[in-house]
Amino acid sequence: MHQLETLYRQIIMDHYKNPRNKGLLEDDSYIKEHIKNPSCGDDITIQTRIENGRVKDVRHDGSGCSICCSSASVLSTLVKGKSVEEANTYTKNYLNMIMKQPFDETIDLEDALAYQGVTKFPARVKCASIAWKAFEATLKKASE
Amino acid sequence: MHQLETLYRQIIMDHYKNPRNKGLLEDDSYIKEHIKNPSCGDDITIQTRIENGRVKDVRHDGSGCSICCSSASVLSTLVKGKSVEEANTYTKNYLNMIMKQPFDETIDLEDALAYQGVTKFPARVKCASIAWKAFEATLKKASE
Amino acid sequence: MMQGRKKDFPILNKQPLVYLDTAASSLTPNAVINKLNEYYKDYPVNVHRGVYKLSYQATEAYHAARQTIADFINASFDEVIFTRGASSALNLVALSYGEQYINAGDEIIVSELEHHSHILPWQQIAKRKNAKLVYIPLSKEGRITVEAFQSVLSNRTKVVALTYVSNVMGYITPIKEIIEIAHQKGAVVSVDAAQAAPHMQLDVKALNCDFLAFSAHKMFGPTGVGILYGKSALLQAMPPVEYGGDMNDNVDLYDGDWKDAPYKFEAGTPPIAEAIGFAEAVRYIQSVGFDAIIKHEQGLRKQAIEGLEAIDGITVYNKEAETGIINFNLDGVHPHDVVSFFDEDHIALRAGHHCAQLLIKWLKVPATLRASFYIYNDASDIETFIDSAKRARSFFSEIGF
Amino acid sequence: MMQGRKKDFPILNKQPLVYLDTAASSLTPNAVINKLNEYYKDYPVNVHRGVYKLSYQATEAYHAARQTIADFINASFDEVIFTRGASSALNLVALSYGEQYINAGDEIIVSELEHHSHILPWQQIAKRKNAKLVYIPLSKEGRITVEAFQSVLSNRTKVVALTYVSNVMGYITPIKEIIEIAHQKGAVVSVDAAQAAPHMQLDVKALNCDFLAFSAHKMFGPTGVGILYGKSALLQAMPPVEYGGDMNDNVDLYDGDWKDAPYKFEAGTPPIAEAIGFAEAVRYIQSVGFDAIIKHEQGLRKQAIEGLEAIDGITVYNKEAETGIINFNLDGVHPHDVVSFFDEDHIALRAGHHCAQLLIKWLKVPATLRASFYIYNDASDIETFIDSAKRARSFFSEIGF
Ligand SMILES: Cc1ncc(COP(=O)(O)O)c(C=O)c1O
Ligand SMILES: Cc1ncc(COP(=O)(O)O)c(C=O)c1O
Repeated sequence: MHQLETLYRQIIMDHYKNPRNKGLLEDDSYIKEHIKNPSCGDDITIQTRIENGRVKDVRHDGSGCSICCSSASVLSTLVKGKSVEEANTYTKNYLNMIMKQPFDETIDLEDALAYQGVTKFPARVKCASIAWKAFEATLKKASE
Repeated sequence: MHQLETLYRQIIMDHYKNPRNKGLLEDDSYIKEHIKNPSCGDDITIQTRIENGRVKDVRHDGSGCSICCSSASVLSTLVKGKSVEEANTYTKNYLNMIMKQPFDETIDLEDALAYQGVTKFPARVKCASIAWKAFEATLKKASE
Repeated sequence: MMQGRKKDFPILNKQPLVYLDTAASSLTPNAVINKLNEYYKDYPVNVHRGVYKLSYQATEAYHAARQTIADFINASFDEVIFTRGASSALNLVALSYGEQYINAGDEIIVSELEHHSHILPWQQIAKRKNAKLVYIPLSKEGRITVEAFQSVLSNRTKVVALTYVSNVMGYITPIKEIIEIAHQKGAVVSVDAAQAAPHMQLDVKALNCDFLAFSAHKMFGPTGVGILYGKSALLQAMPPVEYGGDMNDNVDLYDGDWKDAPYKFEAGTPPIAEAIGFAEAVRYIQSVGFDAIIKHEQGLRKQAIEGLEAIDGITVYNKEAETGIINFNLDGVHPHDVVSFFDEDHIALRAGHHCAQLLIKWLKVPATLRASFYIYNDASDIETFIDSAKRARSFFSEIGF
Repeated sequence: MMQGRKKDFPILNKQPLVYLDTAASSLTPNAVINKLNEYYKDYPVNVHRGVYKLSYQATEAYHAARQTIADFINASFDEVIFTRGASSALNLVALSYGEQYINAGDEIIVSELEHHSHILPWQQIAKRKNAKLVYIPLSKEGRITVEAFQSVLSNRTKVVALTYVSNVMGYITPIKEIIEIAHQKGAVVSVDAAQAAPHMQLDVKALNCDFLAFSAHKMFGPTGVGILYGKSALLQAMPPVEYGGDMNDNVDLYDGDWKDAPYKFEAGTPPIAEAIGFAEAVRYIQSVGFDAIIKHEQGLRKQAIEGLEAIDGITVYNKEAETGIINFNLDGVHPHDVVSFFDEDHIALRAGHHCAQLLIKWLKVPATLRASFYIYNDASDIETFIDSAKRARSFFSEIGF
């Protein structure tokens, strides 16, 4: 088995090939954040709509490798419907997980758990993180 | 005896303290060349007047260390009155001597011989050469 | 024949590594590392400014380095400016020559093969000066041809800024002919030789180029240094860009004057160790010889192209290139995904736009993979690479790409 | 106490050497040399652009270096730009900030204590923009005082460009007070810390300076690298100076856009080994500690001043300086003559104008001698120096100077 199989899990490939919530909307009620990865050219935009302290919708678009694009899709399915506070917690947990920092294992990251394999590929951690960082930034903007 | 005594010979000190042919003239019949030594700030201008293929006069001015200033004076006394061709030969010989290159020992460099000691102080070779290089440049300009 | 060279590179003796990213940076041989150590251990002092022996030694070594590099490209001592690297050198041409001589309505000829470091500085000058940036239409293969150049050359052309060897396609530009034609119109030509200098003999007199730039780190040398060659008369007539220590003559309260080139373009303490190490890298290249380098790289290239062509689902974009650069993709797989596969097989190659977005856009792909060769690569490296490419192709197909 | 440090510096274990030219360049310790070797032997590849492990390793090391240096001066990561050196960093402020924000009639305050690298760039901006260069009148001792600064500050002052420590006089400028007052008028302050960073703790937040620059080679680091600190908001609002690889985001045919600071100011392959070596130099300084450095240098300075004062026919121009720089002359002897005497005694010091001609003119001398100290010097070095100064004085008197 090639090392890389631990990274390219089925869940990831599924989100890559059938991305959920993809495509941006021309709608001012969404908060937008655009992040690029200078090391490899990945380029992701996240749109978040918050209503009454809840993440009502998350959209994404951009170009990049499968890890980057799929993680945007996974993110969108995980946080939609959660409260802003929960969404923040999930995001922090996810980022800590892929960066090999301590994280709360009792929180169910669902599909996003598949990205744990990325810890073995430090050069790809950024790919797996930029969509989430962009999402985090939209929450921050919303709270300002 | 300090090493430096081999450099600061009496002849050199004499030309340093009593420079011959010092001071520039406002006279267009002189060809002028100005050279600076970037490593230590020595700054010398040489003026040469050529008549009928002979070096009629050499003037110098500038500021710098004793080796630099004295060598301008020594130069002026040595080449004055010589034919341009001779002056060129003397200059080449002198420069070769201080740069430890082969040179014609049968040519009498007179006072300029005192600078042979500079070969032991490579960092000072430039000081001893810039007046001569400026002079050489005036001859070259004259022949153009 | 070149196999013996691997031993000169510490990293190749430390870990399994097939290094195919020379076009980004070459590996560093012991000779250069030792030379850097010599400076830092034996005469680690400043140049120009001291008149004591150690400083004299450092100054002489720094001077000798400039002479070595000048000789290497058949230039004079005064025509070689040490810079931070090729990017900085190419910017210097735009910031000094361009700033001084480009006027509204003038035309600057460039190409989509240019590295960002040779296109962006001229874009900016064109914008600031209301000059026109004119692109040479590339051939179907993606090449700069003399004919296409002639089709855009005009009486308004003031500067021609072209790469000698494309860092993505590996094509050699017919630069000598272009320079000759450009000069007939009175235009000056700036040559980006970052990918040429490591792999072929340069002769600035024979080329008759006006400016030429390259970096040490792509040719066995240290980081932090490169050179700009400029014709003496041009350099003398150009203003400095940076001002400061060591580049000036007299300084008064409200003005100063400058030394002659190259010094007027080297403000402050220069990259001393780096210049000395750069010269050692040049000697290392010379000890191998360009004939041997070219023959070796051609051989590796042929082997690699044949290997890749035998694999279904791989597209090579520059099959006919003359130099050791291969630009390719696994169809339908993003190159960043592929590169991790190679990485796990201890093969280092590059994925992305290679600082040449215009060409990537011209190719109409999001990004590409690039393998590039140098003398420390050998046939077995290429076998490893081809074998890995095969397995990568199967792997990505199987998981559904 | 510091004697033990000599063993860290290869050159001091190779030959008899009393090195008193640190203000030009410091010697390089083993730790830094080893760190450079580590890069060239273990991960000698380019940063940012590769996504394979080695390149990741180099990129992380390069990032960590920036963070180390940011922490060292209490800045954020984004506020530290790697440059070719202090000169290049100071020029960047003039070429970007100055070019963008200085207008006709504006005033730029400088001093005659400035190094050429901090005066010439602003002279040029002033000339190009029809702005006015305004000099702070120096005190009798040659110092910049707050009062004198206030006397020239006006509502038209846009930039204040001052050195923190004079490289000739060794005085410390009351820069914190000056910055506070300058800010009240809305002026930004550029601080040349080339002679400060090696010898005292810098805290850009506490100083509240807008820009600050220094070089690695004066503080145990390699040649070819320095940094510019700039306040984040200022850097974001400033245009790049050099354009090219790695500093851009999207590139189109006729325009491009740039990354955020610091990257937009770092076109092309950066000085990778140098930045990594620089961070190691910072760690070396931290392992000694500034308290110890200052105490040590003060001790040496006191010893040297007392020694020189006991010799007739020697003039010291900066008896009351706070840092380890002594500026002096043997009366009636050109410093270039004297320096050879010291050199024969294996003492390296500097003669000339120290790239500070304005101050040399202010002192009304043709040139001076400068001795400067660092932690590898010890009391016995100073004894050797004083003994040599005595004998030099007799020698030159005897031969008739
Ligand atoms: C063709 C070409 N030009 C210019 C450059 C810029 O060189 P550097 O990054 O060393 O400044 C490169 C390398 O990246 C290159 O390949
Ligand atoms: C006060 C001061 N500023 C600036 C510089 C310039 O530094 P560098 O030559 O490393 O660019 C120096 C050193 O020469 C200096 O002493």
